[in-house]
Amino acid sequence: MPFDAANLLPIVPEIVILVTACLVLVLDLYLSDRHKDLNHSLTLIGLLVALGLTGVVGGGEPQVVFDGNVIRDSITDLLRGAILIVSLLAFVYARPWLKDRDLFVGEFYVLGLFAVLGMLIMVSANNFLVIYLGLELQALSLYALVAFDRDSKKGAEAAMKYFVLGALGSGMLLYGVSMIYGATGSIEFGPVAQSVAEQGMDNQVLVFGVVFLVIGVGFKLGAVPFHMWVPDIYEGAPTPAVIMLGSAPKIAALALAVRMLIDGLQGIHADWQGMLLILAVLSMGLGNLVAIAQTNIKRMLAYSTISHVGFVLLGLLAGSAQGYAAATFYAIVYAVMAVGAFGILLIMSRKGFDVEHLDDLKGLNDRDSWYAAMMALMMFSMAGVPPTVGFIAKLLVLESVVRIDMVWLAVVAVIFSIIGAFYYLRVVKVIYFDKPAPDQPALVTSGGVRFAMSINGLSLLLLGVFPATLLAWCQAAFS
Amino acid sequence: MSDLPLLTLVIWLPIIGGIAVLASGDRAAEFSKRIALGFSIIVFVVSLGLWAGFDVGTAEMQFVERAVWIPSFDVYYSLGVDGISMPLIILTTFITIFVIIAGWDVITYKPSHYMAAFLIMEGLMVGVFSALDAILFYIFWEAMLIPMFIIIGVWGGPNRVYATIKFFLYTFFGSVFMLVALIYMYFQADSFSILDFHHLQLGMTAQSLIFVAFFLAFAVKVPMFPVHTWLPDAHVEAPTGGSVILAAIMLKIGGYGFLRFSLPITPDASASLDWIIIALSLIAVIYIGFVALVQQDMKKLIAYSSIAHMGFVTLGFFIVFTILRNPEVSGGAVMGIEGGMVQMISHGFISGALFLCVGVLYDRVHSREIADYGGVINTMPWFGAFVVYFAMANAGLPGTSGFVGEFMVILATFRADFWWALLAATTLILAAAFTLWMVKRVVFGEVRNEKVAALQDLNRREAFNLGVLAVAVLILGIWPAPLMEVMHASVENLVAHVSLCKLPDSESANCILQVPAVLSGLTGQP
Amino acid sequence: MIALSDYLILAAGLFMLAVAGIFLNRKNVILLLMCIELMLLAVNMNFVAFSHFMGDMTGQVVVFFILTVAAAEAAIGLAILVVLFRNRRTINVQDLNSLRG
Amino acid sequence: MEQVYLTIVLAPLVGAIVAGFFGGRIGRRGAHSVTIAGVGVSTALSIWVLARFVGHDEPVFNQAIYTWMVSDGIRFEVGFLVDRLTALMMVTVTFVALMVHIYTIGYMADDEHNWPKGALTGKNSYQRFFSYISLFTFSMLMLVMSNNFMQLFFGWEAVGLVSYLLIGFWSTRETAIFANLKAFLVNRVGDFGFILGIAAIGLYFNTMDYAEVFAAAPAHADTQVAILGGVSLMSLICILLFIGAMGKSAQVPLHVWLPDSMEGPTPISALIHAATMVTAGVFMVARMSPLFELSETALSLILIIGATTALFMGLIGLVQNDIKRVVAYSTLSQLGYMVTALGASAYAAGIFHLMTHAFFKALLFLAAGSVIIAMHHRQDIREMGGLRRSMPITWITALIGSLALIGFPGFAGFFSKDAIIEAVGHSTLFGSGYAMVLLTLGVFVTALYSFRMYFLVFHGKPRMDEHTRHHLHETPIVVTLPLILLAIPSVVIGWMVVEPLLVSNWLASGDWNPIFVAPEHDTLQPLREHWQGEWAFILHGMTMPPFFLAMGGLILAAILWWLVFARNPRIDEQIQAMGGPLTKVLQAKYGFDEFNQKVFAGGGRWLGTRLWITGDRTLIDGAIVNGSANQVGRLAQQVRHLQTGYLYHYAIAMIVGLVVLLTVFVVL
Amino acid sequence: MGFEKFLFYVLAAITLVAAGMVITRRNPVHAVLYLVLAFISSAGLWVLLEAEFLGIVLILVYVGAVMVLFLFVVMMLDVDIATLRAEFIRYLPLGVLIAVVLALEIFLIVGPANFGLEHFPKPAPLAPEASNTEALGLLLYTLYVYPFEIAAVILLVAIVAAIRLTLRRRSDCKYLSPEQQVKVKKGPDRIRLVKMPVERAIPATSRETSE
Repeated sequence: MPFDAANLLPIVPEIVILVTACLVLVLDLYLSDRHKDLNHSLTLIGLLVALGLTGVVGGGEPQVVFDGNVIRDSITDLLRGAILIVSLLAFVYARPWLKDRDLFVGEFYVLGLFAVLGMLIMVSANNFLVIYLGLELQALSLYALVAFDRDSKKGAEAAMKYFVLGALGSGMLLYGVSMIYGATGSIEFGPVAQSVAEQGMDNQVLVFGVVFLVIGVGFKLGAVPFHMWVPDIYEGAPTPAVIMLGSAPKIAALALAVRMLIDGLQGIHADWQGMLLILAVLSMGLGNLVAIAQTNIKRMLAYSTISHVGFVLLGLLAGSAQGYAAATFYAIVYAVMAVGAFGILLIMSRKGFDVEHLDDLKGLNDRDSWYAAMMALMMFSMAGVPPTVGFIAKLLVLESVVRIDMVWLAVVAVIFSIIGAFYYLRVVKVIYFDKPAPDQPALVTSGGVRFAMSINGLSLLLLGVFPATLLAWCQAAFS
Repeated sequence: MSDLPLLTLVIWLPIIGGIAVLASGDRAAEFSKRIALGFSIIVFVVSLGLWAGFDVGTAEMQFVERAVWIPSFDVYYSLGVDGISMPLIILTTFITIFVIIAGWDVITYKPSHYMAAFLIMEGLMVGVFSALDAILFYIFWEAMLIPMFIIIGVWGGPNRVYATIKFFLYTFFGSVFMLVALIYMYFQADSFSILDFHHLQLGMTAQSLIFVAFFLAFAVKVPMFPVHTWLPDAHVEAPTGGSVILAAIMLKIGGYGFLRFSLPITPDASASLDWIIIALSLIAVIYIGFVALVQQDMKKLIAYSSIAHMGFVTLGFFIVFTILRNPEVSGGAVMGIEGGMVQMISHGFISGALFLCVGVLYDRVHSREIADYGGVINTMPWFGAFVVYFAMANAGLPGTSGFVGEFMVILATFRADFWWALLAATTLILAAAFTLWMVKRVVFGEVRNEKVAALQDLNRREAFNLGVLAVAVLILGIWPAPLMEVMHASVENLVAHVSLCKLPDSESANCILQVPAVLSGLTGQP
Repeated sequence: MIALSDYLILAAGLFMLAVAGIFLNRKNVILLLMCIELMLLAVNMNFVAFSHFMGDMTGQVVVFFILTVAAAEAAIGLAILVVLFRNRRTINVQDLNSLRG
Repeated sequence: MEQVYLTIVLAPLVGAIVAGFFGGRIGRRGAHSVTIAGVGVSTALSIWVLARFVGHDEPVFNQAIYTWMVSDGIRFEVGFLVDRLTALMMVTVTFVALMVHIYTIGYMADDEHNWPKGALTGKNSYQRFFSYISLFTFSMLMLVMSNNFMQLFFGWEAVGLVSYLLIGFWSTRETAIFANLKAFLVNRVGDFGFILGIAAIGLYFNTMDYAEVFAAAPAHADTQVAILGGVSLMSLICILLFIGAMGKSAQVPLHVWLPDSMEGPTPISALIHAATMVTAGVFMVARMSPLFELSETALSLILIIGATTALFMGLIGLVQNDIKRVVAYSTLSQLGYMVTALGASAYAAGIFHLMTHAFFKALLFLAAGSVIIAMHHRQDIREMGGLRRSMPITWITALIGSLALIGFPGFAGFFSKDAIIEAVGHSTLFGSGYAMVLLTLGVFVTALYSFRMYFLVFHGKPRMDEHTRHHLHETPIVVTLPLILLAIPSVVIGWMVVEPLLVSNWLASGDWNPIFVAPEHDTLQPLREHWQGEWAFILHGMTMPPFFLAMGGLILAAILWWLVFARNPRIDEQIQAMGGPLTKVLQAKYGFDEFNQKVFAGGGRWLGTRLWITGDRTLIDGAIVNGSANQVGRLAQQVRHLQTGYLYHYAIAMIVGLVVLLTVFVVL
Repeated sequence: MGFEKFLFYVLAAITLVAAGMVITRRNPVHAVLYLVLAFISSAGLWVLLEAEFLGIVLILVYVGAVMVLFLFVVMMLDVDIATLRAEFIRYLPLGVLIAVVLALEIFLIVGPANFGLEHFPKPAPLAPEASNTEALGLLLYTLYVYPFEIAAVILLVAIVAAIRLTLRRRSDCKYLSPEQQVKVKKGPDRIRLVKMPVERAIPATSRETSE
């Protein structure tokens, strides 16, 4: 089979990231400590170029290349863009933290870029194999990132847990894939979908496989009861690792669900809808509930993640194009909010001091009212208060649920979001109403970080007021 | 009518002003205060354009603006006012000026943020009153909570955290169910336009559920018994300006919601469940009246009095059905609703003024306890005069605006039921009792302590604030006709709307109001 | 005749033993890693069996990749294990509970 | 004429505004000049108007000035109805008000002594006082000239407000501000009924206008309302309205505010609590006669309440020692007479008594005030005595007033009171017998307490301290002039108006009847039939029991004084002690105050506290709001322990999830 | 065919027993060795399934490399031999219950009802000259070249990660630096004169009070 170079075009962004990663890997060997900034710059440039190229190669009809291994369609474009932007922000926020702690080494960027690469592969995967490989690439990089601070006891414990549970999760996913393979005779989404359509809905083996797939998806998203890793890893991992694994990977996990469940198994939607329903309700309930009891802000954000995942699942389970668009919208918005929130934690940390406890945020408004405003925006957005985009996201999801006549589910969702509002408000309260501890030094940040955070925070407001474009993209992806 | 997008201006000017004030920062505090005041005055002047250009003869929405906003979701940036919302908008822009002035010298911690918060809130509140798209409405409605949350929390009293979180969660709790209801109706009407909702035919079950959802949202905001307990806390802890806005305008949003949503969209459910609201309103009048009597904290007392007065508003709104149902009674429905409306406007002036009065004392003595005062009039005669005046207005003395609404509502309630009117009329005694008793203990008597002896009378700014409000109260009290004219067409149309059975044909047997559709000349707006 | 189901049942047995190992083992993290290997073996068994009975090489290709990934996974897992041991001087699963709640 | 009426109403308002807002600038002289000018103009014009009604048969004026608002087809307007009744009231009101204004110049001259040092309220109190009384005059005129119920209520409440301000005028005195709050609240209880009455009218007549309501009233005579198992509509309306009148005109049991209101400066006691405001209820009922005539139930109620007030309040006057309180209880009692007259449908007699009473009671109050000035604001009659020597004008005028009050033949009170008693005697309504007995006894009591006070104050040896006695002298001309000017009508007004008012039925003739009396209720008819002129009336009166009772009371008072008291000043207390429990009851004022204080004030506070603590704090906030929050928090604390930190538990969770999903979706 | 059946059952039994041993052995070294056994017998099974290449890879790569790595680590970390504790017993019932339910459910699906011979008949044996390796290779380098590249990246990540996590200078070892030794100068580097302030005797009384 002759190889066609045109095959490479749709995966140009992946190639750029890979090249950047390799460049950093090699370059890092020759850089003295003073010039490590080059790694950072290179990474950012790579991400920007990839982002630009995503735009260049994106758009138009879906393309399937590499003999059906890769697909580039509007979902790919959208999610790629989102992943790249969110990762870009994450790298920007992480730098001062790393610099303060002698962790400012090339490996962080290499591993981070490989994780991004894994996510990109996932969003453009067209069969179970590639999506699994992308998943593993991302997961392995993240395992390493969690353990990145070699002297951290918590980090090591977190990494171990993450690894074992992650391996268990992907083991189950694989088991499910094998069943799907057995039931349909293919691992490519198109033929699988075709086969599912022919066999109808009552194929027990398919459902059996889907259960395992849903567990895999649930695990990656962090849905209850496959969420147990989330709080521990968020708390234990160094914050730069958390920002890497708490933001963009949610988009990737959504891609996982979209590709497998929608592209491949839309035919038995009725079955996985029920499964997702259980996961969604449990996630919203448990996430919001337990977050109240947290005093560690990273842990609190972890539970908040779980609850948001519940909302994403609501959109997915609706099973309509509208619902998928809502879920995608939600996931992207959530990633932006999460990267901002963790970004603030990174900004507020300094050498020898990590923002861990809720009280560490005390009086942020007095120390730097701009960052305080941004953090408040993130929190209000997470709580779903208009005019932030968090509200629009919730609105869309609720709409898709009501559309399938599950008003009760919408009511359940809003009740949990009331409970959830409490702990977000508590953060705002700490930031605005409490006085800072007396010995707090002034916040020192670079202009770049401030710029990035401003973009990050204001985008929530801007998207909240003008959600039409992003929404249109999300809808176009599923029309 | 001018071609200027007046409503857009009135919504966004203050928000832009707020951003400008924020940008000017605290280093030039005096300057930023001036910007804030300037913007609030400009906005007020612009909003007067609404009054000037208003056509009292029609119930149609006026000053309508409509632009595509989220096309794939049928959400429009759609604005417009009728006789019900327009006075409330003017009230909002009017009161904001005083709030800005009241905070002038008193707020020393980040004054520019304080002013900006109020300006932004002004814009959002106007947005609530003028939004014709449900999602737009909801966004304004919820977004309002953020600045208020910050205002109470940052500039509030010692127990502010509890109060502000309680305030936020309470209102949030109420409104999320409304959101679900709105989305549900979106699928029924295939549009988010509030006016389209008015033409929906909904079954009784759906109507009842929607009614309950709306009820939760608006009852919390009004606030009605038993979801009122956030208000005293919020008031006590809020800075003066916050209390004023809260009492003068935010509570009205609940009442407005009942008129704009509950009554016209779910008339049949409202008709069958009106007894709940009437009962709760009467409880608010009596129960809260007694509770207000024993308050030791001036702000709490006024807060409770607000609840009692808002009970009159909801009472006025919901006796409509009893009146319509009774074939022997001709008219009265319009009067009830108009009375409720007037009561809202008037309460805006009076409670705002009373909170300003408490603020005047608090700024000097830093106490809101009634027991810490006594004989204030000896050292502050002008202030004392204002307090007595506003207290009388609060007690519904004729000649003040407080009387008009009360009178109309009692008159209308009598048409519905004698006993309700009897219970409602107890406010004559109760309101006078708790207000004047407080006045007696605070204002009259001998100078109780040295702090009171050292009090200085009103300064120019305070005197201006109270003076203008006093004039407003008086004018509305002795000549309410212009206000009535403005809302008349809209209220009549609303009543006509409410009289229609909105159940689908299959359930038409359950129509409580067997009003034939002779009222086909409806314009769609209440 | 050996049916496909026989292989699948065998694989399922392996899978369950692996799962059971993960939650019954309270002591040694290394055992967890081994259980994961067992689990992947079970999955591989499935793929190979399907591949054989359906006459489709795809399954074997998948197994090939899974083996690769498993090797990488084992490497990283063991590396984390080493880090953990260095930090805490223990790899006892029951001691891994400083993060909770 | 509209301009004239407007001027009458607005002139005092202008005076009030000028004196109130610019009092500091125009000074005392300016303030009293402008207010007196205002009221003077009103008085002059009122007299002119009355003259026109008497002489020229002036047409009735019934017109709206402006539309307050229109709602639901009901026009709420501000307008005037000026007929004979109104004209009469206007003259009474403005004349007494003018007198009081003049009097005040003297009474309040040294008002700064009544204020604690440094109180800024004392600074322009003189001007403020004038402003208030002018404002009151305005309000009262609005009330009497109203042509609709809403404006009536307006004036009704406005006089209440001014009364509140004036009772509490000396706002540093705890008793004063207690009294004014009490007065306002008790009045509010009345208003509570009143506004419901208005609402009832609004419901059944769909208008606020008197004329329209009166015209439509007969049609509703038999309408029944389904309240409390069915009540006649007219009874309902009239009783509700009368509750308002009870508050304003201080009828039992809503009388409790009036004695306490004596805490205000004396001029307002004369103006408000004797001559004008308290008679608003009487006026209102007379004005509503077309309605009240349709409900015998209401009339009976009025009869009983009025008579009860007349006697029992008079009895309390016997044991009072405060000069103003004695007059106050006498006022209560006289108000009872007026109300009883209304109950007997003798509206004209009621109005007649209202008018005569306005003059002589204002006179008595002002005389008392004059005494108080002389006594340096001491009010206890036990500390007075022998004032006739140093205060001749006050003495004479007070004597005239007292004679008028007890109904000494020929004096103003005689005609009106006799007419009332006679009318009640002819009434056939339920309760008229009871009323008759009480009224007749009341005459005796009136004479007794009036002259007890008169003798104690003006005769005998001075009992005041040396310093006061030394400075005793007649009050200045601004004080005595009003006394004289009021003494004249107190003597002659009865002569002058008895014939037209009662006999030729001036109020109820012509094409517009301000007062409507149903033929079967016309209790004044016998009087008319037997009318043979004033002299004959006097002579006839002197043969009737009331006369003997009055004389008896007078003589008893004189005897007690001459024979006993002049020799033993403490005898009064001993006599009272002889009364035993009866005196105690009287001194406790039948326990109304204590009851109200305990049950209503105390009970209200208790209820409020209970509702607040138990309802709001414990139940709603504690159990539901914070309670649910705490429950959620507690649940959260428990659920968080699911996250044990152990890997195998996490694995188990996943497996359990797997099993559940498999069970639900594959097996089931 | 009898022999194949026999082989299958023997190998399957060995695999299962070995797997069972893996999870129950207290000594990790034993566990690793049992795991090796399980792998080897599985490799046999795969050969039975005509996946010769994968079978060999399993033994070469897994047994030869990965398992040796495991052994290394086990030995290197010198972990104590675990004692079976009461907790194992305590949780056993729950574990067994879950396992049984899960087993029932899985067997229900993968049993003969769905995958019996009637659904999936035994395929005809491949021609003797057919090369499993070649077929696999052909696929790998054509159809699956993209995953193949990704696999390469994954291995690279594994290398980078493993090095990053484990390679470090041990803080408890002391190294000599000849470079610096040579550079030592006579004066300041060899002797350092330290000036210390004279310590004053603390009076006994104040000591008592201070304590």
